[in-house]
Order: sequence, then structure tokens, then C-alpha cells
Amino acid sequence: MSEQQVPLLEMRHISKDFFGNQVLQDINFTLNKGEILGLVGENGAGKSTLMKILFGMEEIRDTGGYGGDVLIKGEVVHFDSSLDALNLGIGMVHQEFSLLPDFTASENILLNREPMKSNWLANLFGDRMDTLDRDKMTAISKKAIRRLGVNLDENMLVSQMPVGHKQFTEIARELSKEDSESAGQITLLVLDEPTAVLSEKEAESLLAAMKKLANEGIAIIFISHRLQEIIDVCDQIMVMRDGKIIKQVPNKNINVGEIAQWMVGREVTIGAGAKRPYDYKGKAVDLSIKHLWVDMPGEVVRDVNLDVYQGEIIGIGGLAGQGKLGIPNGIMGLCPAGGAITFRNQELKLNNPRCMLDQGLAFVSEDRRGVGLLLDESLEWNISFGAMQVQDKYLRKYGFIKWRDQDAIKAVTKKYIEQLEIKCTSSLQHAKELSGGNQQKVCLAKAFAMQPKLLFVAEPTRGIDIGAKQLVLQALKQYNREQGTTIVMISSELEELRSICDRIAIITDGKVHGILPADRPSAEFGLLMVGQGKKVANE
Amino acid sequence: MSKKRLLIRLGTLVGVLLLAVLMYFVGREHTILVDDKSVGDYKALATVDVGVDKQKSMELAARDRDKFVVTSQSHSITIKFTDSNWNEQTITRKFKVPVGLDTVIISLPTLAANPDAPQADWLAEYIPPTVVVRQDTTSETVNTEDSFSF
Amino acid sequence: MNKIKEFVNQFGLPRIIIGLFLLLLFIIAPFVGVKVSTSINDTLVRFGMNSVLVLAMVPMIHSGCGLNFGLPFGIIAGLLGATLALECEFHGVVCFLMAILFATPFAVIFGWGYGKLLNKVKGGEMMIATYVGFSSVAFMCMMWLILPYKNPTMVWGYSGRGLRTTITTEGYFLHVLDDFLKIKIGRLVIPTGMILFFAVLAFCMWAFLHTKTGTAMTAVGSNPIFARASGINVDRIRTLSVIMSTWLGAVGILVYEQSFGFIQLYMGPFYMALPAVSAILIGGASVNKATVANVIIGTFLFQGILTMTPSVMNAAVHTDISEVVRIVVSNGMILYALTRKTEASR
Amino acid sequence: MKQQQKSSFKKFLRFLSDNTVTVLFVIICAVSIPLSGYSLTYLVSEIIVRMARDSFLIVSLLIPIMAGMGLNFGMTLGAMAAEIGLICICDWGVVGIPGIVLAAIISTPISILLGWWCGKILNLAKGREMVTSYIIGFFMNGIYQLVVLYCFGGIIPVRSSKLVLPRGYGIRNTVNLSGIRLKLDNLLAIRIGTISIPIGTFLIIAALCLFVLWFKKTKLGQDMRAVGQDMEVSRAAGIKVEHTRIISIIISTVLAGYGMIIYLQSMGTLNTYNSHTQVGMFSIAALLVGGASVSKANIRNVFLGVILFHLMFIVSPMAGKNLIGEAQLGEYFRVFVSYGVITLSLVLYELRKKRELGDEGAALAAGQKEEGK
Repeated sequence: MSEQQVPLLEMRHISKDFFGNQVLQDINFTLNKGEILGLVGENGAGKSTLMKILFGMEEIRDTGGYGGDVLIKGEVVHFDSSLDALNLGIGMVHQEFSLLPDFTASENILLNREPMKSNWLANLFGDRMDTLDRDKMTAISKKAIRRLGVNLDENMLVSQMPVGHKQFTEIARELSKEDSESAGQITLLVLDEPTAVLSEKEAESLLAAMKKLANEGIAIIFISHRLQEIIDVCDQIMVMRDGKIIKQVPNKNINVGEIAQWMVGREVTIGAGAKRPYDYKGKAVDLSIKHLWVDMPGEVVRDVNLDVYQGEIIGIGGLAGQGKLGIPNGIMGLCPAGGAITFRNQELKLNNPRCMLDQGLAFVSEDRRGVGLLLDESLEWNISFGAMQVQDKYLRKYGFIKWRDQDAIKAVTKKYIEQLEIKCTSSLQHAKELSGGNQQKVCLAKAFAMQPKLLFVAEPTRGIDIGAKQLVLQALKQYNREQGTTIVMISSELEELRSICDRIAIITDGKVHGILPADRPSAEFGLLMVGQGKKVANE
Repeated sequence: MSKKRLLIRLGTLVGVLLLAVLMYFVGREHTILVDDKSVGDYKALATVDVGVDKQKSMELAARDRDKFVVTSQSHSITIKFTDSNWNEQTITRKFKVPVGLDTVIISLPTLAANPDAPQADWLAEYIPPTVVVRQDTTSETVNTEDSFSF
Repeated sequence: MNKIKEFVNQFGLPRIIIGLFLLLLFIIAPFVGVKVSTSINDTLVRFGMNSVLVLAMVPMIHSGCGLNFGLPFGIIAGLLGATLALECEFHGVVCFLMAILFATPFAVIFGWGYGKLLNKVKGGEMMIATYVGFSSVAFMCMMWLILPYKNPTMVWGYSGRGLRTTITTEGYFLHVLDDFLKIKIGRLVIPTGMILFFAVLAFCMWAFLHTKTGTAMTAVGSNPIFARASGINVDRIRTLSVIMSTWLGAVGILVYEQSFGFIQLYMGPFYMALPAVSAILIGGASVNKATVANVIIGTFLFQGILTMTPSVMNAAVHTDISEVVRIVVSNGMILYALTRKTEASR
Repeated sequence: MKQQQKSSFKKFLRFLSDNTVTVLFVIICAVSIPLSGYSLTYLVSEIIVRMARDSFLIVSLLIPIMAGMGLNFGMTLGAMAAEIGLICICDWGVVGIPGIVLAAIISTPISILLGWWCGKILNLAKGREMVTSYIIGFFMNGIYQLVVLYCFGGIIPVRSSKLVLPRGYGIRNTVNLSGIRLKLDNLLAIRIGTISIPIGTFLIIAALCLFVLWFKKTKLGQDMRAVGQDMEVSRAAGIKVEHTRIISIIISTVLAGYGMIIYLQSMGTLNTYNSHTQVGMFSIAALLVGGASVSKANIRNVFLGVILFHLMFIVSPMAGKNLIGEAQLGEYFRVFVSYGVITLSLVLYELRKKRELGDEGAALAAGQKEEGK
């Protein structure tokens, strides 16, 4: 039997759950030598978990292992650590750079795998007294870089490199591993969104490098949200959704639209947007965003223009890292921002949280533990704090002195504990002792206590269980109906947005790519998310 | 860890310890008292020129005592004197200061009389005469505070 | 067993050891012939002397500026107040009050600048605070030499200029608080005035922490990003807390001096911060949490050890190792606080 | 033309802001040298003495900086170990170069032990190494006092009555090191006019510098540089981060011990209870004066620092006296400057860290404009 017929990698019935939460179900696929597999899916579709299993990450083992078999060259393998994976020639380039800025490319490529010249002092003080063999280092890194077919100076400091070169350095590191004793010949390379941070030109040369490697016989799993790239370079395309493989097809006559549809299409659509007819005629613009830029690490907003109407629930969606989270964080003054914000015909000063809060804007942050809560303080403090500081509520005034009104604080906390069904031992319990869902409810309560005119809610259901999810969404909807509060909800989960929003704006690359009414088919949103599809004017 | 490496390490450790011991002996400071006093049958020499190692020699009259400060153990002593027959005599002897002694005393008359006698005959540990010391009432105070002079 | 473990964890092993150690000292004191009444007396006086200085730690810890190693800065403001009051020849209670009054503008200005500086170096406050304290002491050393003070009790006799290293407060404000409403029970003398003065300040601090601004200060210390998201001007609150700490430091040194009897200039304030820092830590505070109760417990424990160790040790083993105990206890406590994981990560 | 001028002016400003402390010191020295009225030869000979005396100590600070642990205020631990070694040789009556070698050998295991302990603690306090190592210095001072003031002469036998306090235990305030005084400095010393150059000491310092340079090329040195840049990335690459950090502190402590021995043989007397507390402070100040920062330092900084710092130190009392008629003022001035330098460097370091973070936003706004065109 020739080698060609035994697939390099085969996955059989892979499944994985994190403490009862099924993230992968019955994954089957094969990958041959020299093939490029494009792996596509929304955030949370299970791509990363699958790759972690393939790479033998400790995280998988620590959370109870996985089901099914991984076969390399026809043999079932079990990795105890990523080192084992390395030995079998699997390399992985992670999404975030793992480079040291003040080291040269060559030093980074060979980090902790440097070839050494033995030194007499090593006998005394251990191997680490050996000196580095700079010539050999240069040679190895040169070789690895040459295989990529790019022009990269191995003596350049990483801090001075353009982003593209950093990415090449990362890949070269994986390739160079076969030159050190511990690792086998690199046969399979996993690239997790390598082009996300690259400019178009850099991405092109990366794709060329990938093709070159594939021609040398290295199989590549290529994860990307840029579907055109997938179509350009891959032999096979695999689409994942909700922990399952939706489609695995050879790359023939496939267009971006199809893939996008596979990505986002759900079997069941929970009565999206049908809750009420949207009618903006006659409604005043509540919040107008013009040319907003926000410097939020990982969620950069470049140029956002958006009008929010009074009393609506508008959703802001998009893939992770495209900048949707930067919008509320920038407007509410948590990240440096620029542009013009007008609220009810009044220009607001950016980079000033107080100014926004005074105008009746409020924000439930996606970072509950970091921004949303005082973890070491009681629920009473957490819920009443914002309203107390901004609106002078729950205070008793004696002349100059504004004394904390413990009774009023207790009352309001009790009220929200009941209203939102917050599970806690008492209103004096510390916030850090609550579960994620209940913490989220506390965050909501804090915002409600300020009785905002406009409420930003970012990722309100991230990391909480289904029951709490429904309650949170319900609470938001109810608050909107009863108080007439305008709500801007930012979420990665399209279906969640569609279930309560009137309109949904999709952000790609730091800009509003399109706005659609929530009852449009999800495929249209999918197209927008991957940067395709027609921009829909704001009616 | 390979066996060779372990041996090298142990060897170095032993080497350093040996060096420490060597340094202790080489650098040990001793005071050698040279004593020109009558001891038993040996009469003090009228004048004697004493030198230890290459240090500048000194002249002692009868009943004189002086000292040389030396480091390490092996030394030589050279004495020049005029004996009862008016002959100029020069005696050079090698000697070793016993381990751990701060001060030794060499009795020159004894040495002059028996230049070939074993070292113990004319070299002895010096035990300072015990003097009753009044309890120091002005006890020194210890300054553990920081001062700011450099 | 678990309960004990939990208790130890919550309270901190070092604190328990120190508490037990003090208890032990009190128990063996009578057996080795040390009079407990004098010991308690000394402890009370030293408690009164130091408590305000320890209280000066609270605002900065609350606002997340960390342990105030820059306490000498406040002390200098106090020294300026004291010397000015002496220069103007005030006497008695008036002198003390005037000293506070004179010290206040200095404390506010110093604290303001110091606070601005600390806002610029968030994350590295403690190290910088230490060295700001040191530099300011060294700078004032020069100033004490140059400033044109005239009062002969303060100025070097022979050259007629430059302040003495120690200036007696006798005839000025010596013991004005100690002697106020002093209670004598047999040998036990309670410096009511001084303790009352501390109580008033401590109450003000407690009350302040219950106001709107005080609440904001606690939130800033607990989670500065939360506070900013809630519309609080974090920098302003932090500056305010530094000003408060500095002012309390100034008042603290005045209380200390009126009881101690001398104004110590030049290098005097140099190491004043460390005992105060460790006292509040012993009382149960952490790098970013402190209460008035921590101040009271901590000062009492720390000063108790300082007074009891020399006398008991001397009587028991005829060796005065109190200095060593002081250094090891105070710095060990600070080390413990700095290395606690839970306290370190904000 | 104008643009060129502008850019060179900008470069000059940049240079100033990067070397604020050094420039400040050059100015102080330039002003106070003429004021002090010292002759050039006197200054040169003094500087040479102090370079020989202090350089080794300061070089010992370089390695923890490389490992990203900031200025090692815990170097006083090494100094204490050295002092214990010196007390031992004084008691045993070992003198001269053998005495110095023996003291170094005795100090080594103590330094290693203390350095290991210090490193362990600093690993618990990541991100606040400096303030922690500073407090460790104080804490260890207490233990040192316990040993030297109560154990020496008691549990640890000391024979020489010159060393022990009259009460029968504990070491006296000052220990006379006449046995080893200048023994290293005078080894191979040459004289040029009235200036004596201690070649022996300089050779040792040169050897140490070579060692540091070579060390940077070893695997361990590379690991330290990696850990210093990013602990997480290094850990992901399989470098033992904690272990590496501990080793860097151990090396620093041991070297500081040797440096202290060189320092004290030059001084000739040991202030038992406060010699070590001072060396940490002024070694760090000198290094910073030389243009080092909390995260970056090299050998050039060491020597430039020693020269500038000690120049200021020598001339300021006289300058103060001649200027205001008060030598005391100059003395306080130099204390102030030493602390001021450390403060300033720490502040500048933090500010620079912040500045780097703030540049991104401007880039975004610019990007928007560009696209708008």
C-alpha cells in the first residue's frame, strides 16, 4: 500500500465536553499529505477546541480528555502533551503572537531550542552555561525562512518588524522545530487565523508561502474568517457550527456566499425580530455616532458611523476582533477614542465617562470581573454605587456631608435581587462569591438602578448558563418595553441578537459593514460578517 | 547528570575547600616573640642580631624581647651573636609554627646553645600573663542606626 | 480542624504569631519581675503617640495607592508647622493648634504634588513613594540649615543659624494632649487627651469612609477600572487620598512630638514610615484594604511588642534583643503582605 | 534646511529625555568642580580609588536587570555574607590576599543561600520586585544583627577580644581590617606621579566585565533576557521562568558579596552594623547616574556612573563650603542627590512605560484621515 492512500491525519468520532457542555460532536475528517484544509466557523463553533485536541494541549487532558480517535498515518495516537504532538511532526501557530520584542527573528525562531557550543563550565554549573552557537542559529533560521519563500532578515529585531514578518517568524519557528533533536519532521501545520492581523499584501505572500509548503508535502490546516483566502488557497473546505461539521467539500465551484450560509445557518430560528414591527418614521435619533475610532487592544474600531433611534433595541454583531466591543468601550470612555458623539442633539465629550453617565447613558461591560464589579465588596455596594456617585441617589445630606443611606441601599438591592432573581445568601454577600450568571444580573441591576436613557450591553450572555441567559435577555427586553430605554446590545451570538433586537449592525474591520432588520435570514448576516454582501442602507 | 560531571563537580568542591584550607594556613598571621632572657642554664646573650625570614633583623640586648609578625607556618630564623669564645656565630634554623597558635615565643639563648635541638626545646606557645581586669563599666554601645556618611 | 485552618488563613499566620507572642510576653512578665502596670502604661502612651501616624496609612491604602512609604513627606509638613509655631512663640495648647494650622497648607500642597506624581506612576507607587520620602527628607536637611529661623531654643547656639537636630518642646506644647483629662489609677496613668484626640480623628476617618466621596475612594482602591466606568475621576480621588494621608502624617508627628518631648529634624523622619506601615499590616490590613479597626489593633499589637520585648527579655534572659525583634517583626510583616497572592493581584 | 535643523534639534531633545539623569549629573559636576577648588590630580586619584572600590559592586546589579527583575536592592544580602566572611578571617588572623580569598570562599555559600531565599520571595511578588527586595534587605538586616550581635561570641566562638564587645558576645561597632587593608589594591599597583593605580583590582573588575559579557552569550544568559522581556512567552517556550529568576538573584548576591570584600579591603574598616545598608543605595544610585534604567543597563553605565557619582560626592562638601560657607550643606546635598537620582530614574521609567502605551490612538486617528482622502 502506498503512502498516498493512508491519510496523514484522520479524526474519527471526536467529541468533547467541558463539564457537561458539549462543544464537539462526532467530528470525522481526513487530511492527506500536502493538502490544505480550510477550517471555517463562527467564534465558538469548536475550531479551537478541535485544534487543541490535535495538538495534545494539557488543557484538554485536564478537563477530562476527549472521545473518539486521532489517527496519524493510520495509527491511533494519544498525546500526553504538546511535546508528543511535536515529535510526530505537528506544528501549530497560534492566533496571538508569542514573540519576544527585543530578540531577533533568529533568536525567536529558536527560543529555548538554541543550538549550543559546549563549554567547560557546563560541567560545573549545568548545561545552561553552554554558549549559543550563533552561526548554527543563523543557518537553521535561514533554512526555515527560505522554505517559506519570503524575504526576512533573521537578524532583525521583532519589535522593528512589520506584522507580516512577525507572522512569518512564528511559522518559521514551527518549521525549524524539525531541526532540533526532540521534534520529528514537520508534516502537519495548523495556522490559526494567521491573516487576521495582516495587510492584504502580507496576506498574499503568506498564502503563497502556504502553497509552497504544501507543495513540499506538508499538510496545512488553515483557519480563517477571510473566506476569499480559503477559496483561493485550500484544497478542501470544512465548515463547523455548534461543535459539528456542517459541510466538508472539495474546493470546487464554491463561492463565498455558500460558505457564509453554512457558517451561520441555524436549523431553528427562534422567532427572530418578529416581536414587533420596526418603524423609524417619526422616531427621533437618540444617539448619533460619527467617525468613531477607538483604541481597544484586540477590538480596534476604525471608523464607525451609526444612528440609534429612540426606544429601539439595536444589535451590534460581528466576528471577534473586528471591533464591535470597541464601540461601547470607546463611547463610555474606557478606551481612548475619537470622533463625534451626539446624544439627543447634544454633542458629548469623548474620553470622559462621567459626561456620558450624566447624560443618562449606561454600560454593562463584557468584562464583568474586571470592569463590571467590585468583587471584594457587597452586592449592595455593587448595585447602588453607580447611581450613588453619578446621580446622588441613596444619600442623606447633612449640609455639605453626603452620608451613605444604608436603608435606601438595602431597599434597592432587595428590589433588584427579587426582580432579577439573583441567587445570593444576602445582600451583603461579596460579588466574587456569585456565579457568572448572577454576577451578570448584578451588573444589569447596577445599570438599571441608574435608570439610563440609553443602555449599552456588551456580551450579556457570555459564559453563563442557559437559564440565566433567557432571564437576562428577558429582563433587557422588558426594561426596554416598560421604561422605553434605548438599548444597544453587542453580542457575538447572532441568534441571540436576532431574538431580541429590532435591527442589527454588523461590524467588520472596525467599520459598520451593514445594517439589517433582525428578521432577515441569517445567511445575509453571515455574508456581512465575513466582509461580503451588499451594504444595506440605513432606512 | 553524567558521572563525569558529578566527579568534576565534586572535584571542584573539594578543590575549593582545599584552597580555603590552604589559604587559612598561608594567610594565618602569627606573632613570633624573640626573647633574650636567661632560661635555666642558658645565659642571656649580651647582644644578638635576630632576623626572621627576610624581614629586617633587629638587635636585642640581654633581657630584651621583641616581636616579628609573619604569615603562614614555615619560617626560618637567623641569629648572629658572639659566643663566649668571642667567635662570631650565625645560626639559621627553619621552624614551623604549630597550627592555631597566635603567638609563639622563641628563647634565643636556648636556640643559641642547642642549634640542632628539636624545635620544641626553644619554641613554645606564648601564654600571656593573666592580669586581673576590672569589669569594664563603660560598656560600648552598639550603633545599629544608619548614619549617612559614606 | 478545618475551621481552625480557615481562621488561620483569614487572619494570616504572622498576625496570629504576633498576637500570641504579645500574649506570652504579658503572661511571663510578672514571673520575671516586670511590672505589668508600667508596661501597660508605656503601651498606652506609645499607642497614643503612634496611632495617628498609622491612621495616615488608611486613605492611601483605600484609594489603591498602596502602603504609604512616603509618610516622611507628611512628617516634614508637620515639622514645618511645629517649627513655625515655635518661631512665633506660641505656648501651650495654642502652640499645638497653631502648629497644626501652620502644617496644614504645607501638607495640602505637598500632598497635592505628591498625589499628582503618584498618579503618573500607577503600579510603581510604593517604590517611588519610598524614594520621594527619602529625597524630601534629604532636601529638608538642607533647608533646616538655610531657613532663617531666629528662636534661640531652636537655632544652634554657636553659629546662630541653622536649626538644631533635636528641639525640645518643653514650654511650648510638651504633653498638652497627654495631660488633658489625665486619669491616674494607682500607677496606671492614662493619657486620655492623646487617646481622645486620636479617637476624634479616627471617627472622622470612619465617617468619611461612609460618605459619598469615601465610598468612591474605597471603590477606586478596590477596582479602579470599575470606578472609572462609574464616572469617578480616579486621579482626583487618589490625589485627595494622598493629601489626607499627608495631612494625617503631619498631625501624627505633632502628636508624637508633644508626647515625646522633642522635635527631631534632619534625618529624624527618615525611617518613620516603616513602623507605621507594619503596624497597620499587623492590624489586619492588606496592600489595598484597611479599616480604622486595623489601625487600632495594629498599633496596639506593634507598640505592645515594642514596649514589652525589651523589658521582659532583659529581665528574663538579660539580653536586649528587642531591636532585632522590632526589625524582624516589622519588615517580616511587610514582606508577608507584599507576597500574598490574593493581595497582590488587583 | 530648516527641517533638517528641526530634526536634529528633535534628536537632541530625544537624547536629553533619554539621558536626563546623566545630563543632570554632568551639569552638577561641571558647576561644582570649579567651586570646590580641588586640583585635577587629586580628583583623578580619588576617582581611580573609588572606581576600584565600587565597580565590582555595581556590576553585580546588571544580571537581575537583564532578567527583568529591576534594581536588586537585595544586594545588601551579599554584602552581609561578605561581612560575615571578613569577621571570620579577622578572628582567625588570616591576612593578606589569602585572607581576602578565604573571606570570599566563606561568603559564597552564605550568599547562595540568601540569594536563593530572596529569589524565592521575589517570585511570590512578581511585578513589585523592587520594593520587595528593598524590604528583604531590611528584614535580613534584622537577622544579620541577631547573628552578629548575639550569636558571634556566644554560640559561634570568637577568640579575638578585639572583635567582641566588652559584654562578652556580639561584634564591636567597627572591625579593623588592617590585615587585608589595600592588599588587593596594592597588588601590582603602579604609580604615575602622585596617582596610584590599583592594577590588581582593575584586573579583577575587567575579568568580571568579561564574564558578564560572556554570560550574555550563554544559554542561561539568553534565557534570562527572554524571561526579562516576557515571562509568559518564555514559559510557553519551555524556559523554567522561576528557576531562571532565582539563579539571576543568586548570581547577583554572590557577586555583590565579592564586591563588598573588594570595597571593604579598600576602606580598611568595617562598620559592622551599617556598611551594608549603604552600599545598596549608592551602588544603585551610581548605576542610574550612568544612564541605566530599571530595565536596561550595561557595563558602560557602570563606569560612567561611578565616575560621575563619585565626582559629585567628592566635590559637593567643598563646593557647599565655598559657596555658602557650610560644608554640612554639601554633605546633605549629596545625600539628597543620591536619593533624588533614584527617585527621578524610577519616575522616568514609569512615565516612559506609559508613553509607549499612549501612541496607538494617534495612529488610528491618522489612519482614518488618510482613508478619508
